[in-house]
Amino acid sequence: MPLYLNDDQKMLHDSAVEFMKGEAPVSHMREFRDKQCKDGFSHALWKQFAEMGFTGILIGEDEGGLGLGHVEAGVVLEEIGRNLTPSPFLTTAVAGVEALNAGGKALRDKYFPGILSGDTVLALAIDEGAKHRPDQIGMAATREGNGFKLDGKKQFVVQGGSADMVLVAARTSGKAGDEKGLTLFAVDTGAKGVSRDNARLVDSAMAAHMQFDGVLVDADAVVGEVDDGDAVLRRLLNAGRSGAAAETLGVGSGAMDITVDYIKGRSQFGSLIGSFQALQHRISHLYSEIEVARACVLKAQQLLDEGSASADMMVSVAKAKAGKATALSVKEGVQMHGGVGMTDEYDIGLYMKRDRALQEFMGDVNYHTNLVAEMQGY
Amino acid sequence: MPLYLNDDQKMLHDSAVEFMKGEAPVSHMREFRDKQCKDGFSHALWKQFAEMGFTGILIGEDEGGLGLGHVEAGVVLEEIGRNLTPSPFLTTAVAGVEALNAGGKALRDKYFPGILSGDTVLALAIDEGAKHRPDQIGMAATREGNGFKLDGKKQFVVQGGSADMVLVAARTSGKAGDEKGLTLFAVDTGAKGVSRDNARLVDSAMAAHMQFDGVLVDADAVVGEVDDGDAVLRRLLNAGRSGAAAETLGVGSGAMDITVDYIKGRSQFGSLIGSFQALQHRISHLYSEIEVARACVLKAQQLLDEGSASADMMVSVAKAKAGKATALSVKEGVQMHGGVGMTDEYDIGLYMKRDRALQEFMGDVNYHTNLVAEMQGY
Amino acid sequence: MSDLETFRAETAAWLEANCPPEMRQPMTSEDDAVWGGRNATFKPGQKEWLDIMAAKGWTVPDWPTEYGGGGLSRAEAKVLGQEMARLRCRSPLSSFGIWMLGPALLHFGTEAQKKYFLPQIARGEIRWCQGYSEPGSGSDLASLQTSAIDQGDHYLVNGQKIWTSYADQADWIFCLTRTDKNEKHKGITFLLFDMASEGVSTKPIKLISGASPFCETFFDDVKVPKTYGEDVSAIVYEENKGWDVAKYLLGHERSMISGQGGSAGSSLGEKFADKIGRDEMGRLDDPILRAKLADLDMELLAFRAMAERFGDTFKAGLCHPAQPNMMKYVGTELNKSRYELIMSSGGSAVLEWESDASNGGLTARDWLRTKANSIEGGTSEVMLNVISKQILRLPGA
Amino acid sequence: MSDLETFRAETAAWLEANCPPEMRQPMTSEDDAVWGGRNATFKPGQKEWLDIMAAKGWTVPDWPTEYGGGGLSRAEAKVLGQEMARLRCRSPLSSFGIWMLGPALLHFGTEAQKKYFLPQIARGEIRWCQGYSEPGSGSDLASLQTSAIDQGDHYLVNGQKIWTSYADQADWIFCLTRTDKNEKHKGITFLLFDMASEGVSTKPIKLISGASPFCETFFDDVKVPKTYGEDVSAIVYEENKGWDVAKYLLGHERSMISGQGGSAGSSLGEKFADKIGRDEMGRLDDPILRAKLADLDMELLAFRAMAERFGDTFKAGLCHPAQPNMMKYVGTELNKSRYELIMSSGGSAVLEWESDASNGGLTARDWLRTKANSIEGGTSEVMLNVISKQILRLPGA
Repeated sequence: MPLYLNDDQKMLHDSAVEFMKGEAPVSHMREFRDKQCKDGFSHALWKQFAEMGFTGILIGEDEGGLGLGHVEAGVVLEEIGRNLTPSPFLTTAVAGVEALNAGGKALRDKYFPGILSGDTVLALAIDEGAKHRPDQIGMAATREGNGFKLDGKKQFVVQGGSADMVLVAARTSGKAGDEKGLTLFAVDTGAKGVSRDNARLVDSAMAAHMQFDGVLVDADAVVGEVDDGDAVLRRLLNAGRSGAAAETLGVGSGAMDITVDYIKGRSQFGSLIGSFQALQHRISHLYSEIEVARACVLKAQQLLDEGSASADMMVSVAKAKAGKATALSVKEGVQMHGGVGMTDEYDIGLYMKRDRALQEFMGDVNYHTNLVAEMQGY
Repeated sequence: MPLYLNDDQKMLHDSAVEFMKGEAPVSHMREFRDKQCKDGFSHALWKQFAEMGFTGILIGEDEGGLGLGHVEAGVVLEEIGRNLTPSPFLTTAVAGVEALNAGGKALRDKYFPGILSGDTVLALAIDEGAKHRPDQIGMAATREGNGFKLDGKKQFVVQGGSADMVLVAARTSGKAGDEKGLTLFAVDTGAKGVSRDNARLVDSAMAAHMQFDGVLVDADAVVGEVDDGDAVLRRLLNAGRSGAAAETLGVGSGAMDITVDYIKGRSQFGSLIGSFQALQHRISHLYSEIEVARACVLKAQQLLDEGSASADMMVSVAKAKAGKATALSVKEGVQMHGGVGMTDEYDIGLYMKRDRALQEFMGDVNYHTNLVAEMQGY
Repeated sequence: MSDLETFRAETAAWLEANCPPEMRQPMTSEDDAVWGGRNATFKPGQKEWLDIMAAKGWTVPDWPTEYGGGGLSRAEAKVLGQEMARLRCRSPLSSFGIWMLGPALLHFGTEAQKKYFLPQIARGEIRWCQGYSEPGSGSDLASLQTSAIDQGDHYLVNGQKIWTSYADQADWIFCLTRTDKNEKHKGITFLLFDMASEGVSTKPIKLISGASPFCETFFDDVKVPKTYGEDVSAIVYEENKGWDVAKYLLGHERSMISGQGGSAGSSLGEKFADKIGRDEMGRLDDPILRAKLADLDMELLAFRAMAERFGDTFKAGLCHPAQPNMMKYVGTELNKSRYELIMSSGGSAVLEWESDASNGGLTARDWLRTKANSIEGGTSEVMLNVISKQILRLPGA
Repeated sequence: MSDLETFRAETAAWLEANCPPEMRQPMTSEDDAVWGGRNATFKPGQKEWLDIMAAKGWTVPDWPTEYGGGGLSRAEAKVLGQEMARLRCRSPLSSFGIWMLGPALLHFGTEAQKKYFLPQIARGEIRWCQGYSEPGSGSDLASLQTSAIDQGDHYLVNGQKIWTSYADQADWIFCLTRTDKNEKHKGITFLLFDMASEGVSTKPIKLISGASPFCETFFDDVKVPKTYGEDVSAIVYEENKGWDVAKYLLGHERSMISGQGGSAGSSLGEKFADKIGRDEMGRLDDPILRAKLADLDMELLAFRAMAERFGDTFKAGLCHPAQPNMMKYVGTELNKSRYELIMSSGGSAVLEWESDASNGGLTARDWLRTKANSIEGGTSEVMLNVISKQILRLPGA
């Protein structure tokens, strides 16, 4: 498969570009931020995502979706990133659906219709500390009757406050650090014992601290295998990470574009600052970094779609490289904007904030760079 | 004490500048390289070092030396670095003398006269692998009669081939990795069982692989305490490391200067390349790095001279920062010279080679950066 | 005991006796800084501390006593600073008058100006703001357009400034104006005038950190008298020589800002190791982050040595006059890197923007604030240009 | 089985049957490369392998058969390359004729030139060198001064080239000359002539790696006939249009060089972990070096994806025409970083320059060699200029 979008993907790309630019540009994000929206995103927009078919990209055709793959999800996510569009797309329609695809039919029947119609929102309850450490999950799920009882806390549950269901990774056996013993649960947020403490983040998205106090769930709530949730968790993580990489790439790419435009128009010392060679070299270097990141992201998605064994490695490369390139993009962006880059009036600062939140989501550059070393065996 | 050279040190600096530029500039190094000199340095020049008093800088006045400190040694070493002067100064008159200053009077009486006259050369036998790991010394020294028997191998013994005596760190008890149990020995290279395999390095300096096969030494050969050589070894290492940092700084500073000169004279596209802003910013950044490195090196030497407890930390900072700045200097130097930077005819490539060897000597940037973290407790 | 040690002991005793207990608590927010001025509001202890220090001249300890200063030698002033830090006494007064205008007046002012303005500054009676940047002139400050037209006994000032720190709360402004349109650097005049003058208006600028410390400031036919009272000129130095004053102040500002990177008290790695956790070997349990923290800690220690060397050589007149530009460049870039690692180390907890747990997003807001370090007071690019030109003497720089 | 799979099977069988065993050993030194030419010397198996491959047209598999090529499709040529790599068959011929002049002739040459020169190249009979750079014109190649003055039936060539690869061993040169002094880019002509001509001399340049792959080349009243034989022009394309040919070749060269960073087969960290040792947790026992290796391995994998994407989009005509410049920039800088870490990982052992243990300083010499990556074929600075101008369309670039 050549490493560029095929004609169908290109068409999807064009419609995602048009849709996001038209319906959810940066001004849309500002609007929802400024009205201190408690969910941090527009439910009406989420409905429009559904109408466009975006929410069903990873849902099989026989189940009413488009039956497409991670490349296509990435096409949408890159535009979400470029426009800083607030949306539960990544947690719901990408990572969430990917996990449910590995679950039973009952779960899919329960949640897919709402996702396809743009009514249902999912969130991911993985992290337990301030850093992403899925191998250190310690939250307890003990057998109780026909099902399980969940006790513990989760952090950084993005969209957790507005989610209808959260996918919760917990231990049904073993202890933090053990490879086996994890189980993934689909927990309705209305269940007794679930409490959510919503916090607005630097990029104005909402994330919840969630607490589970003796929350009872049926055996049906298990996604994948009991004590062997590693496989489904990895699918969820790979989808979430490659998706986050694509969104990050959109942020970095968008920040670069507005910076290039800015330096083409701003004069100092009688010249356009874009004509200063020092800036030219720095932004040309940035261009190169963004191009490399784009190649990694697409490669990771293609490998995921192929079910390749090397997908894990490339997903970490993509998340790390997209994070590195985009951190550079927003840093250079603000600096090259100068004083106005520090103002809320200009968009570049919003890109910096969005990047910061995405860096932490599903493992940062350091985490994934370390995974690359570990996967290589050193 | 203010962090700049006092008047006496400034005078020493001026005479070191004049001496090295006059007697041992880069052409001197080329001469000894091209004749494939087996020692890699000029014994006549070493005599001149002695006449200048340089070899006695760290030797007490009552023992015929100048009774000065590490700041003064660094002043000479920076000029050695700037001129790529081949010389056993660092191993003999800095690290070697520093160790002997912690040893008994008999040892000092034995070696100092030859050092003061420029007849004696010392070398340091510390490393046992390809990387500097003094905490992993495993070479065995077992008690035998009134003295010890040494068995083992040492690597990267700079000037080992021409040295009259080597300072050998070995284990009199414990095992590799233990803090206690090290002892430092002064071993004459003529002793039975000592063999040396000399190798020319990338910078045309000579270093030996040394083997010790049942080498018998008296108890008198012990420098410092038996089983407790840690203290004297640390003195030796601190002197060697801060000295190497000063020499590295000279290399980086010299490389920067010739590069600045070069770009002021070379035209491309109808302009002097030194007028291109991208190059200006890069070399101004380099200037800043070199200035910071200079401050660290001087600070480390002052702290050593004061006997301060924070000297260890600053020595590692100095070796790391000087290494980082100088690596940048030679990299930018070759690149800014363009094609001619790749030729043997121009000096910049020689600075790159010298830097490479100095990076490895007494621990590289990575090693010392890690030490900083360890000393800070993480 | 040396004189200095005697001074140290006496100073410590005096501080212990006179500093109100509230003023020895760590500051918890920007509000805890005292800026003085005509409309100043004070929290408990602040006014008392300001007045008692001002009476001793210790709001500006090394200014001459005749201008409201403490008349201390540089060494004594340093000791005072050290003792205040040791006893955790807060600074009694934050003031652009002290940091910026005062040094300019001490260097360029007439005796009448010094006598009139400096004591007001020392006592925190007048809060000053700085009118330098304009929308069209950022790094190229000398291209400023705000005009001051000579009308005999007064100037008529028209134009717009930007990045005026706390202009909406300031009493007076020291302002660069254009008095000659045919010259660039030689057509600028350094004017002092009252922000309450008719025709002055301000509009706060909202920053990405959420704060609004800066304003846009508009001058619409503002009449600035040429002298205040009998003989206090509104112009510092001479007409059309304001650029000399500005340059002096920029150098002064850069050498002040240049210390930023070194302000880090303790090792970042040490601070975060327990929070993030340690691996089986006792190392901070995020190997790549640990490597970056180690490198940063090394750089911070290196910069601390550089700051010491800069301070020593600067005082002794031994450093290159353009060296403050290098310090500003290195220090601000380092501080930005430092905050990037603080954010990485803090993880998702420091992403919170409003929560109590995050102290209202303090870390994230501080992080965003550092991005201005390499822009304000001369961008990093301008610093590198200056090094190229003045230190390395590169062609065409 | 698809046609391509049939081709693969047949190719593999043919290679197994025909490739001499010596030619299936890994190369151990630069001498193992076969460059051909009038004065070629061969080691056992080399001549046999060259002849048998040339006879099949497989020294240049995708050139047309009428010019000595194999006439393979791009897909078939790729399969041939894959099978040769799999079976460890050495390349039969290294040649600037194949890499540089051939593509230029295929694009710009007359039918007579193609018929005359290309088969000689394919058979390795003539070894070519490239006469581009001059002492005064490095990055600014078009400022070249070597003159070719029209003398009716011949040109008189005078001047000096530098960085002429293996000029001392080459038979012919393709050379940029100035035929119009009043023009810059439009006064350059691309000339082909024999290095055995009277007035041509060469002098090897000793490099920091100790090797001398490049020469200075001097032309002292060299007579270059306008045609060889009846109708084979010595000029490629037209007089004063040599810059078009040069630009085409530079682009071609950059897209060839651009793959370098990706050439790393295996993980550096994996390679060095056992050599350096592992800590109690099984990690490479040099935490900061490990972090740098991890970052590099990540970057190498990233660049491998980029190289794949570049190849795919290039072939499909989907990438920006200036994209090879980006690839060259990233690939060469990455390769330099890679060798820096190879040196760090090797420690003092790889500092040795002449010893047997270090294989004659092979690693150190290779490391130094990489420093030219970002200079030759257009410096990194020129690449960044091109990206600024042609891709980002920045003003004044």
